[in-house]
Amino acid sequence: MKRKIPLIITFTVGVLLIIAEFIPHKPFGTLSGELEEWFLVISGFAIILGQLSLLKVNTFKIKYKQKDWQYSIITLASFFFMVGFGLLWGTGKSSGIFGHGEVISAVIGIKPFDYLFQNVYQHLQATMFSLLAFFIASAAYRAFIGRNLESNLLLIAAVLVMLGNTTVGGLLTSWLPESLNFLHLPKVSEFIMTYPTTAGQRAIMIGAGLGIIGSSLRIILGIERSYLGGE
Amino acid sequence: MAKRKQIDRRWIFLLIFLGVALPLIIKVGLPVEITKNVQMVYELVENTPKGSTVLISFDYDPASMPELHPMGLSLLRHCFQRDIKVVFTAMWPMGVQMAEDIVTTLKPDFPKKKYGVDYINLGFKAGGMVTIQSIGKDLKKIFPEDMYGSPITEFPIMQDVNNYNNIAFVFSLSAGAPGIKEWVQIVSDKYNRPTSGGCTGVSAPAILPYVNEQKQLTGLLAGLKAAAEYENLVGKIGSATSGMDAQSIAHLIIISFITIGNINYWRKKNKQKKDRKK
Amino acid sequence: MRRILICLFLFYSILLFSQEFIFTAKDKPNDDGSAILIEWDASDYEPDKIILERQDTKGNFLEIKKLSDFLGVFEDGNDINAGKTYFYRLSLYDVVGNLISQKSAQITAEAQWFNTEKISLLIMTIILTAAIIYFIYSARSGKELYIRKISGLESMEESVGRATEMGRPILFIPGTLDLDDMQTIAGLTILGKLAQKVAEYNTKLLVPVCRSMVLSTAKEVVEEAYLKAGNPDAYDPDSVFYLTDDQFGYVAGVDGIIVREKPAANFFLGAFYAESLILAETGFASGSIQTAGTAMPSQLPFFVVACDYTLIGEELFAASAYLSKDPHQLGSLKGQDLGKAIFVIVLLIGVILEIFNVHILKDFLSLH
Amino acid sequence: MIQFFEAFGIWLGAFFTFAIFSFLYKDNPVYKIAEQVFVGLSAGYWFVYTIFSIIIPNLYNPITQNFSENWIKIIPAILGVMMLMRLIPKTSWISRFPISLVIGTTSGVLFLRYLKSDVINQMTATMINPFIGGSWVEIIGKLMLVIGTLTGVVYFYFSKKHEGAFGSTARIGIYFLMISFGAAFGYTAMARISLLIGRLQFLLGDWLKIIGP
Repeated sequence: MKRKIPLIITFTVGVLLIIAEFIPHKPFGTLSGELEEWFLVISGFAIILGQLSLLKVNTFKIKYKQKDWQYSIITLASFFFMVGFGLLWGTGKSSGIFGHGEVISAVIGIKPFDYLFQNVYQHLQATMFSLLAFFIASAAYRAFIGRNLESNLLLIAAVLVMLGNTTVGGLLTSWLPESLNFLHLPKVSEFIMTYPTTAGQRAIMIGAGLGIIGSSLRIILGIERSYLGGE
Repeated sequence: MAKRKQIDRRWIFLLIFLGVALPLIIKVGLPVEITKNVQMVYELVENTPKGSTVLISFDYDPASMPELHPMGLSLLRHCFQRDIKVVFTAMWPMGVQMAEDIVTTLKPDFPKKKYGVDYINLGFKAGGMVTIQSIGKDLKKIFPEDMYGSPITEFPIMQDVNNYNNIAFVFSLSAGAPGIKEWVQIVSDKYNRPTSGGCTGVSAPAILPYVNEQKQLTGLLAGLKAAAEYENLVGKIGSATSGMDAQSIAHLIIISFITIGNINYWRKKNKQKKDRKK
Repeated sequence: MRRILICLFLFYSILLFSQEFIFTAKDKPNDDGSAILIEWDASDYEPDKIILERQDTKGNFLEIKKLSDFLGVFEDGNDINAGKTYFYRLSLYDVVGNLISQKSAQITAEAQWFNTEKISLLIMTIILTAAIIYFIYSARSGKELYIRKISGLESMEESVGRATEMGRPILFIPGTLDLDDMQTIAGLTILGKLAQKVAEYNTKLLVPVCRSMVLSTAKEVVEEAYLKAGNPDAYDPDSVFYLTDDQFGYVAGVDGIIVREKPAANFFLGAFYAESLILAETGFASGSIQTAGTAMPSQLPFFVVACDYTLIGEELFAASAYLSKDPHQLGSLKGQDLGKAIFVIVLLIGVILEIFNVHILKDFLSLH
Repeated sequence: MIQFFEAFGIWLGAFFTFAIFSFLYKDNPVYKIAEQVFVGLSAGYWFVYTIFSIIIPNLYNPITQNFSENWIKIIPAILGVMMLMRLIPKTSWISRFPISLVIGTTSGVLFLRYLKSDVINQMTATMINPFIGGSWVEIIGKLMLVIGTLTGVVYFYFSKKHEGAFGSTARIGIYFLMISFGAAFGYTAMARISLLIGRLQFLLGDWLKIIGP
């Protein structure tokens, strides 16, 4: 019962949605949209679960003075600041429990939640994202070594496209006569991106697409049930 | 599986950091190859007679500023240098501020240019395609007032401007829809007036086909690279050029490290071969 | 008969010469009866204004749209219900505002039971489903099914062994998307197999997740694996934990874990975005053996470049079949392979037809 | 006062920017602080976001404002509560009901979505006549597109050993995959460096005011 009913639910919903795709008639046509909205609400509740797990792990660390427990205080404090500000005075145009907090906004310029969002959260996010500029360089240095045909292709394609993207790349081959224009670096990089790269990406998409289709079907049929966990 | 002896990757990080930061501070101005599409835009402005009026539409928001803002700056600078009058419109709400910002930046260089005489900001109008189409019938009906609420009949610049026939060319700085595509379909295809524009690097593949023999678009500024080229043509190097310099230098650093890595690899391999022969 | 034809001919020539305009209302096909298509052509008149009106329940005609073009199609989807009849009226006005001409039309909105435009999709759905189910059943009846080597998976045993030897943990990341992505589920399935090995060797496992629904599922999966391995007491419920839903916040946290815990092996199996390279490079710097797998075409290059082993695209989904050798899974894989074979054949036929300028197949498949 | 908080905000931003960058050198207490602030703030952000952007507009408002039309929304609310049953070990199995609904929905939707956009549409997009229009460069490109897609798909064929003619075809497929990985890597470099440029423009412009707009 604990396992059968969920499997029946999955089967019914899955089959229903596939059939509904071909039936415009009510209520089938709008079914998937409605169910996806349900998913949104359920995940909204689920997020509480995650937060509780976060709180539990960190209070545990503090309570038992585990390694680096001081940092957990920072985690909890940041969490409560953000949630507190958000719930008390709202964010943007939404009001919180105490309305819009005009008095505070008059002092710091915007709502406290938005202040933290703009001045701390966004910078942290953008900086973390920008680490990629460094890692792309270190990964390229380490991995783009021409050991065999495959790694040579990887290496050459990367270098040609990178050169084509710079102003220098254009200048390097700008002396080429009109008849050899196709060897002009920006043109070469465009060629690689439009044809062989698209082909490779397409093959991956098709394979992965079939993989997803197969997994979906296995789940609907109840063959793949790892998501349900133990008995 | 032994990890080869390698340069500490923190040196790579440091070089990348400097390679990006320094060109932003010290303007290097690496030589830039002018591509055909940018040259076409430049010539469009060059061949526009002095005193004629053009329309520049700001169809983007702050998210696309790094790419499109320098284009707007150089284009307006070019127009002012050539004594071309400019009418600003915006198909995106935030576009109005973008235009204002560009005018404020250029003000110190062109103190003599007067609002209402040499340029005017008509503000934002919703409706996209429909609005663009209606401008072709009667501009003053669509924009009875400028962005500050003054009737546009008051301004000398608007005296002779009624529709696209009185406009030398239309230029759209576009980050999506409504934008350059809509302008092409109406101004170029329907009214047969010269149309040009600038777009982000990401949307370039979709817009480039309009630069064709029918001249649906007279040239196109696509992405940061084109913005840098235009800055070079106008002769005032700005953030696009330094951004592009930073890009080029960072790319070259990465490529040099790849080269070093490969040289090391080959050396080691040759050595191993020799050792084996012994 | 002939008379009727002559009459019709005359009628139509009068229509043509008398500057008639066309106005029709049709039910929109292949929908749930919530839209009407209005077609008009008033180019002979070149009116200044064209107004489309619809009768409301009280019998008054209300304007629903000013039409700006002389001819075209307009879809009225505003408050249209299946089974009801609607009356429309189109009026043409000249510059001064005088009515030049007017026409009306009536139509009943209908809902359809089958969307004919999706026939090609339906055929493909049936073929694929049938193939996969057929092979699953044939595998069940004991037929031996071959699966080629997936080199990305050879690392598993080695990684667990190495971690045990070094006394360091194993890190597993099931991607950064929620449970509504198949890659996450594929990742969790592999996690089940991995956790079983980990339980046998009694090594420490770390599974930080960034979605709470993944959290509860991952917990169940790991717990069950320990149970299956006969070592349920070794299961630590806190080995699976939530960090944050935020993409880069999560990465910041995981990076910290990698640097401090120095896992002997990292597994990144699931859906990844830009964080892929940040994770893989940090992991490399800590000296972990790294296995990655994703079906995100945009992130695969980074995993291929920065990790020791990579499951490319569909290999991620094939992995659980490969590891378990479960006939159901293998059968399904075989069905997918048939899908690929069909794909290759249909594509070849399509290209050949295109070369000979025959577009039937392409048009048929692009219908939906 | 507002000006002070504006300036303070920029300093905060600069501090956390450097805190994250410091990780590139090595793990250190400042990064640890930034990391924990990031985890805590973002978890809090998503919590608040969920309440204001999902629970209130998609559940609370429809039910309280127009119950008769939106009563059906009670079901996801109940399922959501079932999800929370996971907190109590004895009732935790109840959470399988909402999960199974989510997974069922996902499977049905994804099955069709991927069949349509990743299989059939990619197939029709590859059905081209390589020999018409354009220069010989374009013809070669289009041939590569068709051959690359076909051989790439062959590489993903699992139920046959990769040997003989079949193996060589799969090999060609791998070559195309490698080119596409290299090119995509090289192409992305530009976008990633732009991110760093953006960061440095903040540090050098907004914070230090060395460079103008």
